[in-house]
Parts: sequence; structure tokens; C-alpha cells
Amino acid sequence: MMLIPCPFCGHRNESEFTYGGPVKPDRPDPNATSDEDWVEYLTTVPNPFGPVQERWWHARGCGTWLTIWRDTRTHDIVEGPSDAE
Amino acid sequence: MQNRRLPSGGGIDRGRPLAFRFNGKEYTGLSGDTLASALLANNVRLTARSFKYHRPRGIVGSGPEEPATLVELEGRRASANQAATTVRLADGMSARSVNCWPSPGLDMGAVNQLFAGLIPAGFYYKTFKWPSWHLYEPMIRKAAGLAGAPEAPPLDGHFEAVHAHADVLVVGAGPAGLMAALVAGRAGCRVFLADERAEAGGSLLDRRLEIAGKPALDWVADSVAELKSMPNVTHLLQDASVWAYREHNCLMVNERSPANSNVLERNWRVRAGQVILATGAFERGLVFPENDRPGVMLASAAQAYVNRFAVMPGERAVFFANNDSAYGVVADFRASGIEVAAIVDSRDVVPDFARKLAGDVPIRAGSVVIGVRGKRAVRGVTVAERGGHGTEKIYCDLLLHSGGWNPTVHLFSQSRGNLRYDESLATFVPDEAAQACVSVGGAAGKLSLASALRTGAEAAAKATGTEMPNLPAVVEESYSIAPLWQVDARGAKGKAFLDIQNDVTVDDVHLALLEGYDNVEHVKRYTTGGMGFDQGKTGNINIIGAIALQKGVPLQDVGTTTFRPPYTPVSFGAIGGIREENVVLPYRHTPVTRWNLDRGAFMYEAGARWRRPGYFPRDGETFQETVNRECRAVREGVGVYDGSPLGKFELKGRDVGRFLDHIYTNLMSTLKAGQCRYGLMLTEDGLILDDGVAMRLGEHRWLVSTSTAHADTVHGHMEELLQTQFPEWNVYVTPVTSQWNNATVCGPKARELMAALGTDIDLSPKGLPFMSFADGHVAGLPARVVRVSFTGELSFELNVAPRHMRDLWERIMEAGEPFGIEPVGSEASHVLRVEKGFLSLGHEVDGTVDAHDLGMSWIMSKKKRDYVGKRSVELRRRGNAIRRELVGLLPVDPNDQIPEGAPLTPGGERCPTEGLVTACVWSVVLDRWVALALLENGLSRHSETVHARLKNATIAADVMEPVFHDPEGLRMRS
Amino acid sequence: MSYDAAFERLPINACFDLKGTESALVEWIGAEVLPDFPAEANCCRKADGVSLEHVGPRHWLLQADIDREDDLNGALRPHEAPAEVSIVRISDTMTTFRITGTDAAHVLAIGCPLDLHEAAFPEDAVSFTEFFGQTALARHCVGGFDVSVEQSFGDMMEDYLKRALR
Amino acid sequence: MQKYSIFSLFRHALNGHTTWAPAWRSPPLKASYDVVVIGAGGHGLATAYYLAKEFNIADVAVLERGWLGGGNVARNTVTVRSNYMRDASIPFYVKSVALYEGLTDELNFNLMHSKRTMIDVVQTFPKMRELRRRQLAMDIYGSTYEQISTEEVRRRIPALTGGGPDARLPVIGGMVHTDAGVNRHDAVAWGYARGADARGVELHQQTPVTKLLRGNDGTIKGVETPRGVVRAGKVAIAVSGHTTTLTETVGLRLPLRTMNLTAFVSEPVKPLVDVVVNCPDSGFYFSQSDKGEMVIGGAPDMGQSFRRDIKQHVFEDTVTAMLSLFPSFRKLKLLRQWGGHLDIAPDASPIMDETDVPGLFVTAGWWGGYKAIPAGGLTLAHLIAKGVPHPLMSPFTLSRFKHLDYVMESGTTTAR
Repeated sequence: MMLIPCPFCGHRNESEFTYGGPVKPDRPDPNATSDEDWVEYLTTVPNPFGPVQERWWHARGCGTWLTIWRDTRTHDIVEGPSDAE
Repeated sequence: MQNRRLPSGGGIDRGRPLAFRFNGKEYTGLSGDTLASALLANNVRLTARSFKYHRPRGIVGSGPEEPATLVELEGRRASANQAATTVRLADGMSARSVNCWPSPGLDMGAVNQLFAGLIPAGFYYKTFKWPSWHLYEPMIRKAAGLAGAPEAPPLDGHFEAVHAHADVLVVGAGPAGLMAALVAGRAGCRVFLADERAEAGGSLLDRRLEIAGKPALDWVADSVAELKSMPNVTHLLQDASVWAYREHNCLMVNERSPANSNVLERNWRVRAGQVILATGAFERGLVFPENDRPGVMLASAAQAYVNRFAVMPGERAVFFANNDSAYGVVADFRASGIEVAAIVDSRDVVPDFARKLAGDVPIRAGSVVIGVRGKRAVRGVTVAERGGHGTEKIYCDLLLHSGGWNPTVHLFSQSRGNLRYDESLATFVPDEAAQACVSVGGAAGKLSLASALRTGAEAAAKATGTEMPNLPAVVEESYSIAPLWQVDARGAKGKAFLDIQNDVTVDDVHLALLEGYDNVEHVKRYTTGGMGFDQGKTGNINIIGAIALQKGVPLQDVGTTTFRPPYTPVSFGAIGGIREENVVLPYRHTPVTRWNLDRGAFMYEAGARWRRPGYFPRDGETFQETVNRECRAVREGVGVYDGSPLGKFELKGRDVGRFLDHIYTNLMSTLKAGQCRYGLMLTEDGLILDDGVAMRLGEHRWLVSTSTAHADTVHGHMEELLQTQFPEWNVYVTPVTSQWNNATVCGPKARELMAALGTDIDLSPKGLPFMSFADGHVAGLPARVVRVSFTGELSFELNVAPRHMRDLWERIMEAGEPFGIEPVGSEASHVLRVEKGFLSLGHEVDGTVDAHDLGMSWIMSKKKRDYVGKRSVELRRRGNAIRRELVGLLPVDPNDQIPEGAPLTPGGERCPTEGLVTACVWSVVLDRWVALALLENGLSRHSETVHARLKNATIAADVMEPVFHDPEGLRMRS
Repeated sequence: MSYDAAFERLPINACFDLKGTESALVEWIGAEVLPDFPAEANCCRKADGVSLEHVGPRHWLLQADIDREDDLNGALRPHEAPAEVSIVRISDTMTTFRITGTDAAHVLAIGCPLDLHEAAFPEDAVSFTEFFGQTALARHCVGGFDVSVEQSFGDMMEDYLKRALR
Repeated sequence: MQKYSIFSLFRHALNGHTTWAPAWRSPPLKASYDVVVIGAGGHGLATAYYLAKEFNIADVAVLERGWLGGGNVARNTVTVRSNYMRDASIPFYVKSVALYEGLTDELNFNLMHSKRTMIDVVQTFPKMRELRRRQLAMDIYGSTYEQISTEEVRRRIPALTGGGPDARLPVIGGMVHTDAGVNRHDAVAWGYARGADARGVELHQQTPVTKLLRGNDGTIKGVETPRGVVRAGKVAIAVSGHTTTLTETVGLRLPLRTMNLTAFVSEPVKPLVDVVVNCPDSGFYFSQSDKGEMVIGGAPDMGQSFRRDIKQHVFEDTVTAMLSLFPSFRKLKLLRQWGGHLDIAPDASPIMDETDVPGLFVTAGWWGGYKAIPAGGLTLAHLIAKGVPHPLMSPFTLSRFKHLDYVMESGTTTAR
């Protein structure tokens, strides 16, 4: 169980959050993107052996969708949401 | 007869004898005993049989490291495997040895010893193949398994799991842990201290040391008293093992004797700012022939028995050591008047301070034990010089050995900290920490009392940013060791055990290496070394030593195997806590649930953890008759169902219309206030996410309803888009699922029923047309009436606040009685929607179909340039995968029911499927079975005959439009 | 020895969900109706029997006795509020359990991962958190804590609390 | 290859077991091979074995970062079954189960394959409907799945005393999959390794691949290791979890995410349960090993992870689910827990294909890949040798993503 930094609530237990997956690049304009690029956008996410940028929803908390950088090797949160601001 | 109890001393209460049974015989111990110390006090030496060879075994250790004597508790405290050394004796306790029958003394499994030569490590991979493993397996299974499985849950009491928070978590209440807790506590930190033994003190309990000129246990008592007096020291737990070190400094503590006597065991999930690991060290044994005989014991364990329990583990002891710590034990033996015949030290030079402790006991330096006499109890040892010359037989009934000390690095290693091999200590010690933790005292390889106190204080001072305190004065001890990984003197014959519990010998490790299983993990797996109940607490490092010796490489290069949780076995009950029986999964009720139960409804799980009525049986009815009755009520008269679980969200803001256009496939922004519209939501990869109804409450206020099962998913989806993709859009989402309950009345007589209930809303077809709503009163209660229909009949969804729901429901049932109203369960609802061909996500949508396949192309807006999932659906449809499309099926024989899920194959042949039946119900309007199916190219195959393939039959069915009732939808619009 | 703690299920409160910027809300509602806006996250201000709780970014709950519901509704005028302000009456959505006694914090900790120590959760603290796996609003009351959960989980919470108090 | 039997045990017992030949050689690493397989786990070793045995391609090196058989094959719950739902999947797993059954003889190594049947304990009607769908679909491919009553479920699993009529989720029946079984995971790795070695395949442990090498023409040329460059015209990646880490060294992105799936065992007790018990509605499954330990698995943690730790709350979900059906296990003790990495595709089905880098093959996206080891190895070897996908693997190639034609096959305790 991780301790996830919420920008509103501070550090909270992972069980209060819903995992939102790795942050993808910005959604391309679906009408101006090739099939290949669209499929790549949908199916291929960053999968680093190291820090990954990802979203969590503080669903059993203040409701914030937040972004952190978490090292997939250690689960250490190397950059919290407030660090990015 | 406790004939081995010393006349004085010890931490036992001589005034409180406890009767207990062991392997069917009656004994007496004392309060403060463990089962092991009580057995030794009664001179019970042969206490167990080993796992593979069923060799006789005795008690080896004094704590959770015990590899040999596992017992099973019977009666009220019934429990499977437990190390006898960790069982606190209680009055009336009954225990028996595991893995032997009928008793350790007369064990039938001992015949295995005759075949020992045939069953080396990994033998089972090479044999038991012919004619089939199945021939041998049952016998092997029966032989394995140690204790009997628990037969019933505990009768009295329950388990608990609970959260806790601490600035500093101290693991272990030995000298280092207590010192750390004192410093952290005095600094005002919130301290959580957990210790696995019954009392604080750690190794001080087992030794005769002084602190500040007084007995060490006085210092322990003073320290505990001081800690208890500090309100910020929130937890001081004894009999509590820290068993797992998880991510982000979250640790698990298993407390086995909670103050609340109703709680059998408790699991604490402690989140700590800083962890101080004062877990001490385990003594490891030496590896020499017959080192498993009853009466061969770890020196430190014997010390504990003498000092803590006032038990004489034997009458004449020989010590065998490669380090200094055993000499302190010799001194304690002498002080207690127990005879020590000799000290066999593998080192050539014994330090002077050690010689002083030995007094007049003869020391054989440069020597080793090459054999043990006595099978069921030690009768003597054979000693020789390291090379094997100069053998001497020494009579004794106890052989106490010490091969050095292993810091208890389990938790540190679990935290992902690195270990490094320390040459001077000949063991692995903590290196770099990976989380906010620090090892102190024995756990850090600081084996002396002075260094334990110092490192404990230092760690706490650093963690709290306070000054290093003055430490109490103690006598400085020194420690040296010369590693001896195994006795390989000429003449040393017989099995030399590395893992006593799993019967792994030096020869087994050699065989594994010979056969190419040369990684430490391979050796562990091939020999099963370290995989027993003790998880190799004393033996693992000796296995590493044996590998290193055989391969001729340093221990550092062999490395350790992974330390996996738990540190000591922990009952599943404690891990689960109070979450059992009904609350194992959440459940949700509406204000009508009680009424449903009183009415005898058959209730079940129906998405998002709601308990809903499946159907309302009456006496003498079959299931089908019940469902038919409920369906007929709706088709012919009036029915009512509780639609409260549908997900509901109020959306507010300037950009709601635009937002809904983005998340629904169809156009929502054109909706006028007072109207509602059915909509479909997709995932970005074009799969169906949800369907529901959106209502426009006002210029900037909307209400979105979702299917019951997907309410949370849709909520997260909306918030994610709003917060991450469109943060500048003005949309606020407020969940109101439980602000609005609804009772939906449906059927041709629904309007009459509404009149009978009384309402101030104009419910005429013109006043409140289909897909519109109005706020007002129904039956005198404030209500919103919505005209949507999930049954195909005229329907009024009556939305009220939950405080009024039960009231409303009862008035509906009362007013509906003249119309023959029936409450309708999920089963009838299923029939009614199938008859209409309405979509059910759980049935027709299985991750492959899209709206076009479902005949709902109309809901996929062509006007909108973009919405979630649009591009993906288009892309997918440009591929050449054959689409499976929704059709209706009429079994050729109207009395043929097709099982839901049945595959459709061409001609009903045994060949790849061309579709499947998603739903099949008895239609009350057609008086026959009807079905919905997904069929390859189904939209263009109407009026074909297809075949459902069952195991021994096929059912032919005609393909048609997926609607069996009122295809024009006149009734629901009426 | 069992726990020194007890629980009761309270009748519903008047509760309004307020979303928007503080200034837009004040402008619409008028400063005299509300207590001061709590400046900090997850804390509340009380005045005249009304409690204003800052439970999320641009998100407040206004709570009072249920007999104040109509008054407050009249003052807040949820349906007429401008686009920038969201006011929703949600009095029925939550059911509240009052847990009191010297062991109240321990009993709460069986279901709640929040650090309830006064250093981390002071007297005026209020926060959404988790209670027995569900979203819950936790705050202090005299001699213990009030925990509100989604109303449909109320029976389950009662079940849980009975088990916890054994 | 040295033959293993009771007679060879007798013979070697006479000289104290000091004359056994190594199970595999330790040859020097050559500069080039026809095929390099990265990863000496189940799939890698099986691929190498079948390349040599079925396709006469023996100039193969298996390069292993750590120790042979140390990946997921060392850390799974050893369940072998074929109760899948779709035409794409069922025949593949039917083949795999059949291969497993003959493997002890074929490899002359006792895998202790025990066809001890799996019983799905059903607690909700939608699940029962789904399993009946599987049943009829599986019947087409000859995989057995029979519905049994609640009484029969309890008769066959006497320890299942929870889930009564008033329980939170009452047991409503079961499905019996007699083809299912368990075996010894280490033996699978070691047996394939020994078989491959005997046919000329070289196994190189402690040989991590740090980089793939691609030629100017875009094709694969070999791999880089700390022991030097190893050239090969064909390279197969079988490194569950680390697939993308490797492919990204040649700029190849794949639709995979790495996750952590955990399992745990209880203390060993006398035989209590003799079938594999799977409880999809509650979300756990277990079997009792020959040693007497209950080997238990549950749902994965969905977050990306290369850690092998367990998430306490995910773990508790599994434990409480188990205790609700097996209340007597409250007193049973946890002995050991561990995790493994797996990579998962958007549709949660495997990926076996030659990639956009000619000569570079992947087998990935396995979750529950243990049961697929024989068929996965055989079909990948076919693709490597012949250049065209084996018919059984064709649904699982990368091309399916071109038009988002997912193979959505929910697992038994997990869904996408």
C-alpha cells in the first residue's frame, strides 16, 4: 500500500485512490491522424523500467485526478503533483 | 515431574503450575514457560521426527528459528504447525508432534531411513514416472504435509486488522530497541514498539548481564515503565511479530495476545515515518555429522533455557564453537552448576577473556566434533583435530554448538535493502537501506550489549533530530569468529544437516552442484533447503557456505536467496480481520430492501454490489410461473420495480451540453429542458462503456443516469476528462445516486394507477409525453416523474428522496391492488427487455460488438465531428473482421429453450462458431421461447435458419429482427 | 475485556453540495447565510448551527439540522444559481454513524486508513476518506467521531460496526 | 542424455550419488548462432527445445539474465487448464494441455503432472451463464467442462463450508474441468532445459542482453551482452515483463504494460483438498501441493510495476475472499508470498509474432502463461523456423491491433 500525495489532502493511503493508468501523450485530433498513429495512441503506453508518469483518482477522498511520477522498479514516488507546479 | 528444573532463578512463576499434555501424556510446567521449556523441564528429549527421513529430533532453538520441533495444538486452541519454542504454555494445553505416527518415539515413517540412499535431493524428478505419476502421488501427498489441516473456524473470538500511524516504529524490544524507543519517546515522537516475545528485554532475558551496575532486567523494567508513562508512545506490543515490510514504510504487525480478549489475533498495518529495526540476531549451528540428534542444541538456546526458564537442558554438556559467544553460555552453565565436559573450539587460538569464562572446563582448540553417538538422544561425541587426527570420545547428553550469528535481516531485506557479506562477522549484514529504515544492534551485526545500546540511541537521535543521550554503563564485550562452514575432517561420517527441518544435507547440496543446479536459487529449489516452516532461519547461510566451499568462491558471490514475507507464519484470519461472512464484499440496500425480504423475494447480487430482488415467488409456483406472472402483470396490467440503484449524476455548468456531446455517441446538447434522451457511451477504443438516459433540468443543469453496474466507472470517466482534458470547461459533477430513489410503475394500467395515487402533474400523453419529465407531487410526496421505459410499456419512473421511498412504495402497492399490481424482479425485467430487444450490457456486449452490430447505427451521430470512441469504431469497421450482429431467434420448436451462451455453428456441426445466443426467455406475449443472438453478418440473414450446438443436440432457430413485441413502440409512447 | 466504544446511526442532516469558486459562491449566496469559508483544505467552520466544510478543490459541504433544510434551500436557491455555481441538495445521500468512547479512534481505525491523531486530524478537521472500503466523510464529534457514508451502504456499515465493537 | 529411472537411481546410489552427469552443459559462448532466444524461462526454453526437436534448428543459444528457470516459471501457481471462451483461444490451450500430459515421458523428467481436475465454484448467475457459454464452446474443441450442483461441489471439496444459502454470495453450483491439472514448475523449466541441451541448444545463464542489434537494412543482427556481442539472424524475446525494455533498444514500441501478479502459500498440512479450486466470483483460486501447502492466487494489481512485492490491500481482498468460503483456513498460516512480472496487452490476450523488425520475434502478453508454455514454445518455434504463424497462434499476432480486433478473453478470476 503506497502513500500517495494528493495536492488537496496531502499524503493518503493508496486504498483511497483509483488507479488511472500511465499518462498518454495528448489526444490527437482523431480527424487529422493516420490509422497507425491513432492505434499507437490507443494501445501503446509508456512502459518504462523506471519512472512513469501516471494518474490516480482520489475517488475515496477529495475527487482530484492527480499526476505523479512513480518508479516502477521501487514504487518510490519520485515526483508528486505539487512538485510539478 | 519437572526433574530438570533448576532450584532457583528464571523468569517463571513457580507458584503457578500449569498442566498440559504432549503426545497424549500428562506433564506439568510453570507459568512463563514455553511448551519447549516445559518439555525440557520434564526431560522430554525426543520431541519430533524429521520431514523426509523421519529421523528422531529434539528441541534445537528457543524462538521462531526452531527448525526441528513443530507441534500441532489440539482442543480450543487448535492450530496446525507451531514451533514448540514459540508456544506459550497455558493450563490444559494439549499438543502433539507433527509428521509422525503414532508418536516420535515409535514412528512408522522411520522406515524411510532404510531407503535414505535412494532418495537424495531431487530424486523424484528422476523416478515415479512409470507407468504414471498418478500411481505414486497419493502416497506422497499423504506422507507430506506436517500437521493436520484445521477442521473448523475458531469457536470463540474473532480476528481484527487495523490501521496505525507512527513517527517511529521500533521493531524489537531488546536492548537496542528499548534504547531507541526511549530516545524517540523522550523527543516527543509518536512511537510504536512491537516485540515478538512475551516480555520485553530480547536477548537480555536469556543472559546474565548488568546495565548501570544492576541486573539488566531491572533496566528493562525501568525502561518499559518510562515508555508506558509517555502518552506519545502509543503502542507497546508484546507477543507481536512484525512480519512484512511493504512499500512506502508500511509494515505488518501480528499481535497474538491483544488486550481485548474477544480478539484472537490482530494485524496492524503500521505506516511509519521512520523504522528502526532492532530485530537482533539468530545463532546458527555448525555443520557436522549427526548434528540433528536430540540433545544437539544451539548454545544460545541452552542459555535461554537455563537463565530464562531455569531449566537444565542436560546434565553433562559439551560445547562446540567457532566463536566467542559460546563461552558466555559456558559461564552461565557453571554458575548454575551444570557440568560442562569440554569445549571444542575449531579455532587454534581462543581469546583470553573467553578462557576466563570457561574457568576450569577443558578447551580443545583447533578441534571439531566429527560424530555424535546416540540415535534417540545424545550419548556422547567424537572429537578430533580439524584434520581428523587425535580422536577422542567424550561422554555427554547435551551438545551445544555455535557457528556464529546471523543478523535478522528479513525485514530489512523485504524493504529492498541490500545485504553485504561481512568477513569479520562471517555473515550477511544490512548495507544500503532502500526505505526510511535503519538497522541497529544485533540486526546490524552489532552483537555486544554496549553497541546495541549505542546504535539504538544513535538511530533514534538521528530520526528525531535530538542530541545523543548519555548511555548507561555496561561491560564491553568482544567477539571474534573464524568461519567453519562444515566439518570435513577425515573420519567425519554420517549425515551433516544444513536444513534440519527439510532434511537437507551437505551431500544434497553437492549433488545439486554436480548436476548443474549451481545457482543458490537452484540449490534451494532442487534440495528444498530453506523452504520449510522455519524458512531456513538457522540453516540458509550454512547452505550458502556449503555452496561457496564446494565451488571455491566467496560467499558474497553466492549471494542469498530472496527473503520473502512473512518473517514468521501468520494466520490468515488475522490478515483478513473482521471482514468476513456478510461483509466480505460490500452490499447496498435501498429503502425497499427490507420490504422485498419481508415479501419473500429471492435476492441476489445485481451489479455495483446492490442486493436486488430476482423474483417474488409464491407458494406452489415454479420459477417460470413466478416470472411469467410478473411479466404478465406488466404486459397486461401494471407492475412496479425499484429502480433506485441506477447511477445518477447532476451536472452543472455552461459547458455541460458540449461535454455530453463528447462523451455520448449521440447529440445531447440539443435537448430542451424537461426532456430526456437515451444515450450510449463508448471507451476511446470504441467499446461500449455504458448506456443510460440524460435529462435536461434547466439551462445549465442536467441529470445523467447510468447503468447500475457502471456508475462509478462513468463517474471516474467524466471527472478524468474534465480535470485532465478539459480543465477550462465549466462543468461540475455531483453524484446523486442516493439522493434519488425511484419506483417505476409500468404497464397499460400505469396511468390509472397514477391517478389513484394522486398527482399534481399532468400525465396525459400530451402533458407528459414519452422521454420527458416533470417535477411535482405524487401521493402527496415531492417527486419527479420521468417517462422512460425499459419494458416497452407505458412507464412512469417516480423519483423521490430516499426518506420518502418506503412510503411511496407502500402507497403504490396499496393503490395498485385493484389493478393486480405485482412487484417485478430482475428476472422478469430481463424477459421484458428481451421481448423488446432492448440492450443489456451484461448480455449482448462482450468486448467485440459496437452499436452498429446491435442495430443501433442511429445512435452514432454523423453530425458530430468527434466524440469519445468515434474514430475507433470507424477504424475497426474498416478492417475485414466479420461482424457479429444482433438478431432475434425463434426456435423452430417453440418449446425449445436454448441455453444462454450456446454457440451457433453452421449446421450445428462441430466446427468454429458463427455466433452465440445472448439471451433466451419464455415470452408471455408470444407464448414461446424467444432468443437474442449475435450472429455473423446477422443483419442480412433474417429468415435464415441457424443452429445452436449443445453437447448432444442442436436446436434449429429462425433468424428475425431482434424485437418480439410492439415493434413500433406504440405502447411505451401511449 | 472488549472495547469502550459505542455507535449510533444518526438521523439525516440537511446537506448541500457547493461547487465553484469561493467568490462566486459568496456572491450568489450572500456572506450572511454562510459561516466564513474555511481557508484550509479539509477543515470546517461553524456558525449558528451551520457547518461549512472544505472537502475538495472548489468544493464545500454545508450541513445543518434537517429542520433547517427548507430555510437553507430558500437561501441557496440551487435551481436558480448561475452557471458558475453548482448547488445540489444531497441531504439523503449520506447516512451518519456517531462512534464514541475511549476506544472510538481504535474502532474507526479498523475501517479507516486516515491518521486520526490530533496532530494529523485536529478538532476542526473534516475529510473524505475510506471507511470499510467505501467513501466516507470523517469528522470529530464530542467524545468521538462522526462518519458519513453513502446511504445505500448504511446497513452494511452497521453490520461492520457491530463486528468491530465486539 | 543421461536416462533417469529408478534403476539409474539404484546404480548411482551404489557410489553415493557422486557420478551423475550435469543436467546441462556449460559451453563457451560463441560469437554467432542461427537463433538467439532471450530468456530461459518456460516459454524461452520450450521454444528452444522445439526448434531443435521439431525443426532441426539446434544452433540456438538461450541467453538468461539470471538463473535458468528463474522468471515467472519459478513463481506461478502451476495451474494447467483449457477452459477458455473463444474460438481463438480454446484450441491453443487444448493443445498445450495435451502436450503437458506427454511431457514427463518425452523429457524423461518427472514433471509430476497431476491431472487433478479444476472445480470452478460459482456464486453469481451471470458467472454461471458465462461458464455455460464456455462449456458449450469448449465442447466443440474436445475440452471437458461439466456443471455440477452445489451439493456435489461440497461433496468434492469438503473444506468448502462457507457460501451457504444466507452468505453474502451463496454457492450456486460449479463447473468441473477434468482436463485441468498441476505440476512442478521447476521441473518444467529443468526438463525443457535438459531436453534442449541434449539436442544441442546452448544455455547461457548470467548473460543479460543489454541491447538488440539492428542492421542498416533494418533487420535484426544479434544482441549485445556484457560477455560480448552475439550475432544471430533470428532473435526471439521471451522475457515476460521486460519485453518493451528490450524492444525499445531498437526503437520498437509494443502494446504492453508490465504488472505485478502475486501468489502465496500456506503452511503445509495433511491432504485436505485434492482438486484445483477456482472461485471466480470471489476472486481467488488455490490448490494443495504435494508438499501440503495451499498454493493461492488472486487478482493482480493493475498498476505498472517491476517490483515483486504484494499490495497489502490486494492481498487482503484475496485472503478475505478465501476465508469466506473456507472459514477453517482462518487458523491456517501464511508461510510465504511472492510476485512476478507479466506484461499485458490491451485485450489481455498474448502476443506471438515476428515484429516490424525483421528477424525479431516476441512472445509476450502472457498472463496465465504457465499453462501455455508447451503450445507457446511449439508455435513460436514454428514461426521462427517456417516464417509463417502456426495456425493455433494466428489469432494472437500483432496484426490484430491494426483494426483494434481484440481477442477479449477474460481470465478466470480477472477481467480486463
